[in-house]
Amino acid sequence: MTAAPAQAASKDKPAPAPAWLLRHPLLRPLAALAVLLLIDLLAIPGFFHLSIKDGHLYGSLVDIVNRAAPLMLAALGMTLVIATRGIDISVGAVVALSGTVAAMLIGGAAQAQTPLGWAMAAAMGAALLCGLWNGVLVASLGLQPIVATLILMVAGRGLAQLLTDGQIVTVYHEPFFFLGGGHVAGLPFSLTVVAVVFAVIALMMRKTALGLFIQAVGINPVAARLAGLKTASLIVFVYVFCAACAGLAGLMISSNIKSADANNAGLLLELDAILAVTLGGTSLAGGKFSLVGSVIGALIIQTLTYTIYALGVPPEVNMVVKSVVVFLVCLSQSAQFKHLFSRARSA
Amino acid sequence: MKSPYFTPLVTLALLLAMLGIGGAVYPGLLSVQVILNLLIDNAFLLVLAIGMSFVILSGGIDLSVGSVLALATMVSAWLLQVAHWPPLAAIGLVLLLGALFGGGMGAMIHYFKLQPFIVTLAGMFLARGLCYLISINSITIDDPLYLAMSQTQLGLLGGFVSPSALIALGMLALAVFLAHFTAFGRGVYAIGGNEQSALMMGLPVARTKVLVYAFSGFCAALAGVLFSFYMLSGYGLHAQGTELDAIAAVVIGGTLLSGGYGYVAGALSGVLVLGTIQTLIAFDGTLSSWWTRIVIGALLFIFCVVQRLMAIGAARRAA
Amino acid sequence: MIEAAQAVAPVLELHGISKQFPGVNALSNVTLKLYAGEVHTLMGQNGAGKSTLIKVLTGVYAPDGGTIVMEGREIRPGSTQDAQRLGISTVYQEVNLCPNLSVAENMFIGRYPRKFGMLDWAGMRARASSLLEQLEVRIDVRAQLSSFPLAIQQMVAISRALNMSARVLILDEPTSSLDEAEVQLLFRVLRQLRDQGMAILFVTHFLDQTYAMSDRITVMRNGEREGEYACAALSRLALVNKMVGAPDASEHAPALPHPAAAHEQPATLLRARGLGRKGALAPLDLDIRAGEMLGLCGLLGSGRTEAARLLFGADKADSGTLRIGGRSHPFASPREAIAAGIGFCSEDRKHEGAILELSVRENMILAMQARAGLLRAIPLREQQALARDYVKWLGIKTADIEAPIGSLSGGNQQKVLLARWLVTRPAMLILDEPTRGIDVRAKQDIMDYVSGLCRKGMAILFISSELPEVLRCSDRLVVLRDRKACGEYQRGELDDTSVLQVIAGEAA
Amino acid sequence: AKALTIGFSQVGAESEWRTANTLSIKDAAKKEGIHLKFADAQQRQENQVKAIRSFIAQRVDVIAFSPVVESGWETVLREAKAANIPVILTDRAVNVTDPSLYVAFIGSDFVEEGRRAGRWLLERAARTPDRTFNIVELQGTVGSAPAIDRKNGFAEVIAANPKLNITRSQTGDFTRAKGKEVMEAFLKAQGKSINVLYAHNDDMAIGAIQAIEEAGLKPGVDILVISIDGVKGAFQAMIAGKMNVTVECSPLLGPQLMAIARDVVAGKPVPKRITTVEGVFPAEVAAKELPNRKY
Ligand SMILES: Nc1ncnc2c1ncn2[C@@H]1O[C@H](COP(=O)(O)OP(=O)(O)OP(=O)(O)O)[C@@H](O)[C@H]1O
Ligand SMILES: Nc1ncnc2c1ncn2[C@@H]1O[C@H](COP(=O)(O)OP(=O)(O)OP(=O)(O)O)[C@@H](O)[C@H]1O
Ligand SMILES: [Mg+2]
Ligand SMILES: [Mg+2]
Repeated sequence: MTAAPAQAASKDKPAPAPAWLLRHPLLRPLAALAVLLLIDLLAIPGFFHLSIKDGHLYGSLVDIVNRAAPLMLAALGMTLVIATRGIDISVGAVVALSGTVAAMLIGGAAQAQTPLGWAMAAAMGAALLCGLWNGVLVASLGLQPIVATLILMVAGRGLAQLLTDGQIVTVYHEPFFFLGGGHVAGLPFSLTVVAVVFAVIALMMRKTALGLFIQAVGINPVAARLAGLKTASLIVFVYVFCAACAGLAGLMISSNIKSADANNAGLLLELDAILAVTLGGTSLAGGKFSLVGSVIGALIIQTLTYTIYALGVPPEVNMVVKSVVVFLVCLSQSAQFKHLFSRARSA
Repeated sequence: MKSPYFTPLVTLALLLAMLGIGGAVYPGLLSVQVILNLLIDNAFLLVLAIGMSFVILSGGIDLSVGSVLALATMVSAWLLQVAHWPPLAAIGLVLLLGALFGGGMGAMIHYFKLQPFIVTLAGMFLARGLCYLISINSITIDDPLYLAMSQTQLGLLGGFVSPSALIALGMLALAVFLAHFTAFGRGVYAIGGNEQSALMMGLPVARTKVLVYAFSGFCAALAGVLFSFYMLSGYGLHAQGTELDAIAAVVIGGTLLSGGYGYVAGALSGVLVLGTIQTLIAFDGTLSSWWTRIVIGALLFIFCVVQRLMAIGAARRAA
Repeated sequence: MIEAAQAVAPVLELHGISKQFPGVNALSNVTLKLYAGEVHTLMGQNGAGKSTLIKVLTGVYAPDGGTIVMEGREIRPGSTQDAQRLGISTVYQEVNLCPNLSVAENMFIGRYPRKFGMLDWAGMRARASSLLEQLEVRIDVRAQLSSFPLAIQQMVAISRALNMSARVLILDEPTSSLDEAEVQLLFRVLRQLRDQGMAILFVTHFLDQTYAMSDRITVMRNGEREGEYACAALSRLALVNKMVGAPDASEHAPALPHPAAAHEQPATLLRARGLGRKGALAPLDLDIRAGEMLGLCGLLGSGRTEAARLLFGADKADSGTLRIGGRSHPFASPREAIAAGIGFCSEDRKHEGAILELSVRENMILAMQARAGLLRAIPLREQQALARDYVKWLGIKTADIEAPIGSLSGGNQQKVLLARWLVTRPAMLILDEPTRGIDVRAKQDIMDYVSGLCRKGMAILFISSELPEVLRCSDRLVVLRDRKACGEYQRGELDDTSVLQVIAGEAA
Repeated sequence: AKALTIGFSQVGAESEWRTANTLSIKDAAKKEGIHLKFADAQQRQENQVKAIRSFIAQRVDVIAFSPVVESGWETVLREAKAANIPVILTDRAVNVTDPSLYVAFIGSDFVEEGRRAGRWLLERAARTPDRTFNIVELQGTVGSAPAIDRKNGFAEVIAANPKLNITRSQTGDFTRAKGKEVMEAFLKAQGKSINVLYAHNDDMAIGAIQAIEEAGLKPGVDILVISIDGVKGAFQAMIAGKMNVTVECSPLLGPQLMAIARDVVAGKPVPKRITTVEGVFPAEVAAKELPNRKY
């Protein structure tokens, strides 16, 4: 019951008393991120060093946000799905599919076969169709979200491979690289994309009743229906939105590596996205959610990955380190654990 | 969703239909041995799904089972081949460790009010990571008991089954007993139905929840032992992504992921459905890698949708 | 009797119990004594702290201060399990059972009968049936709990508690969803238990029930113990005054703004013909006029809720027609009904009403926002103003309009849900047990307010298990029996006794 | 005569290399008029075992497969032997106590590939005897046979020259995206001190090359790029001067497999181990070689 205040509500809280600040649900994910960055600061020389290279910012921090961009997008989409008590495990497959569609249409020459805009639109269209498919299976047929999206998780990647005959499609059309590798005002363009998506959805939460409706459907679907909500359409919408985010992430990933790798693009991205959402303080039981939290969660994950690389951790130890950190971050978020800890200290 | 009693029957009927159609299209599919192979090849998955059933019925989820399985193969291989333990002692220790691993996660989930998904996901990384700490190579097992378990063929209905398949079926019987005839099992259902109410009714929620994850860990370790009978090796890359198969099997078997509704026995039908889909594809033998995926997806889709429609229809008729 | 009881030591004593929630002093320094062989009633307005006291007593919450003494020994129940082990058996205010399990299991969970180390299913069912039989509930105990209406679930919860060989029995508003006959049955059983020496703590908002059952009354107000009285020595008026505080309690429960009466326009607003659903309700003809309050009455399970759900489109009718304001409306969903100006306040607030983690404000404006549509968000300021107004008018006791509704007391949650529909200003409002769990004072205010709306032109379909209330308020009465309408009466045609005969099917 | 039926269990379609491998086998079968039963195991050993069991049930003439891992094949191979179906391994060997469980193994030697990559670097280093080389390594999937063997082979050879040091080694999961991501981190951590990149496959190398370019360095010049597989992309990179050498690991096993399958069924003796002919292609020959590449 100590859930995040609704987006709209938090605005009108009285002046931020320190106690209120300390109880803020985003405090703990932020603290976890700060601790990770602190470790980096101490252990990795030059970690915070930023320089200007070719007119844009260059450094570890830039890498982290740039790499985290697709994950942030996927996590934003996943947040809404999870808020309705659903789950979407087809995110990785949609990533592969959209990247592939775009790369196939653009083709392997410096000149695009299909105009770039059309190719991207087609890729997003494919992603939206995937979302619609998931949404209809969940909302209209009442399949359980995990099986409904499992179908696409298995088949989606297959479709992508079918398009490419299992080959990696390398793209040579320069403008395509802007999405994942370009820079605006010295910052990675991908960050701008995430910011825009975030702004749009945050604005929707504030200016429309979407947030309220999604939470209501997630917490008590029966009561929500009796109160007159279009529960089915809402559910379809969140899956479509999630797929759109995944589609955009797919374009970003394939633009960044200048190729579409149907078999590996976005592999296990759904797990990372769900992890990011939960690290950000949103409960998988649905209801209250925090978009900012999910973004922070994604940053935590990417910072951790980057730290592991930069510290020179041997690859066979990667997983153990990752798991220990996830455990610690979780525990740091647990009020019960803090209780135990403070009791132990006072004793 | 109101008729959980019905779903397993639908699943079974659909399964038979699927095998029937498959048999008509692919000669040789309907042989006794092919059917028994479903059991032999999926014994470990069945055991995983049994443990997973309890977790899901209690309203949780356990993503670590695939990795714990791999860890169990790795630890048993190491104990046998490097530390030269007697096989039964090694098996005993592995099962114990599995239960402890699961129980530890359960305790974190319950006492620190953490989300099962995230804790078991971290558990999944941890177990796989521990495999690599033991060795990144696969370790071949040549212990005579393991060899015997691996190669013994017990005649049945003109075909044969492996001891592992029987162990898995035994486990299923035990699990059905646990779920329906013990206070523990009913407690699991109650917690899945409404944890708050279960607490108010005075159920030992803490103990039950920790035990559920311990049981799942135990099942994962047992599945690991069966897997090492099957593969005669310990390897950190074994059974990647199997947790998803186990979850899918449980859900296809008619258990609701939100907890409280379903049957443990449904796990068997779920596992057989997944196994049958694979067998059909192997018998077809013309599908490329991507078509394999698409066809698996399509079969899953048809299966789930028909299952759902029939359940809706049945609920209508009952009303 | 009271003197006799006083001579012996109490079974259970609470001393100086305090409990705080963020922003609320739910209990401060509360003292309570329970004696064997006595029914002790706890009374107080909504949010006075009754349920919290019970939860502290049974180990759900840890008290911030104070001691609990049972038979001379201090106890500290850390969980409901502890409390049960100590011999305290409880029925909580909201039905706390597992919807997915069978009725029989819900009654025996945690203490299953065993045979050869296995659960004895057959024995369990037999005993469950016979226990329910005591309360004259005859149902298939193998069926899932969720397939039964709230009232039956409540009966199951009660028989679960009766079944324990407990020393102390606590019942928090057990009668709120029961009708007269069930209440009498329950009381018969309670008296038996009392005579066997059980100490019974009972919470209700019905004065009649209080006087029918209790030996002693403790009145609570604002988290404090106002006083303890022998039942016989306290008049009803005095009791109400003690609950409300000073006679001029206007600042606690400000009077509702009374909508002015509109000129009567007896146009038929809703006309149902042959509306029915297989297995739920036989085809029903119903007319409701604007400005009319139509009462639906019948026994438990007579189909009142089903009728309401069909009218609202919560369940889809499989026969018949529905016309509203002259237009045909085959409602496929509540949404369409709401668009046509109907509101429906469900009887099951936990499952069909409250969205627990959302705030009071959000719960209140949900239906209004749904009607306005996704895109036309009601400005936050307007929402807050509305919420504050209704909190004031309905006397909702909450720390803040941004507090989650789950942190409110049961009666206050009910008021919020009522407000959800009132803010939509519907042409017709279906109220299914709208005053469940609401205290005497507020009940009067709310019914007056609703009558006022009605006079102003709103049509109201009123369902309540409290026959006097229905009789008093309704302009017209439709009686249901066995899921079929069996009579229609104008105001004044029936009185307290004849209505019972009609309902039971004894009248001609 | 009745057409020969071969049951082939493939690992999956995880890389271009694997796809080329599959294609080669399918084409060869078609050309030879052999009936091919193909099963994709999606990277899972248990699926391969299942597929082999179904081949046995269908009584194919020959079973061939690319094992996901070396160990764990005893039981099912015994079943195949009991059913008198000869087994041919491709691409990777298996670890069994009874070598008669399979008739032949066609494939590459991953350790040797690692050694070749190492030898190329040794020669290159010999040109500038005073210079030390800091090497970063992009490993394949942790625990997979090619990753382990290519690492060991390479390490074994470069141990001969103390001026060659592997300073960092991290897994890139055989993919472009991971290769790029890991290389980015390496570059930030070590900057200009990296002299050589050794990647366990071409895909990771191609990803890493992008990272090197984005860091403002010249791949192939500032940092030597060595990788394994020899896919087309690698040749194109070499022609552009961004990669220095790729060690071939040929996926084109189809024709050989079909020929041996025929021999086995005909009862002719076949060699137990058939190593495919594989080259080392430095950048100098890339332009000439590219037109000959089939994958
Ligand atoms: N979990 C909680 N968190 C915050 N406040 C709470 C919580 N539970 C109860 N309260 C507050 O404590 C006060 C007492 O509530 P309680 O439920 O005991 O009232 P009650 O006397 O049972 O009322 P009712 O007659 O409506 O059931 C109320 O103001 C309520 O808002
Ligand atoms: N005493 C009883 N014994 C057996 N079944 C009952 C009893 N009372 C109700 N039921 C069941 O209740 C269901 C009908 O409930 P419904 O919600 O229509 O009742 P209602 O008229 O709205 O009464 P209430 O609102 O008081 O629950 C039926 O399924 C019926 O079997
Ligand atoms: Mg109460
Ligand atoms: Mg009712």
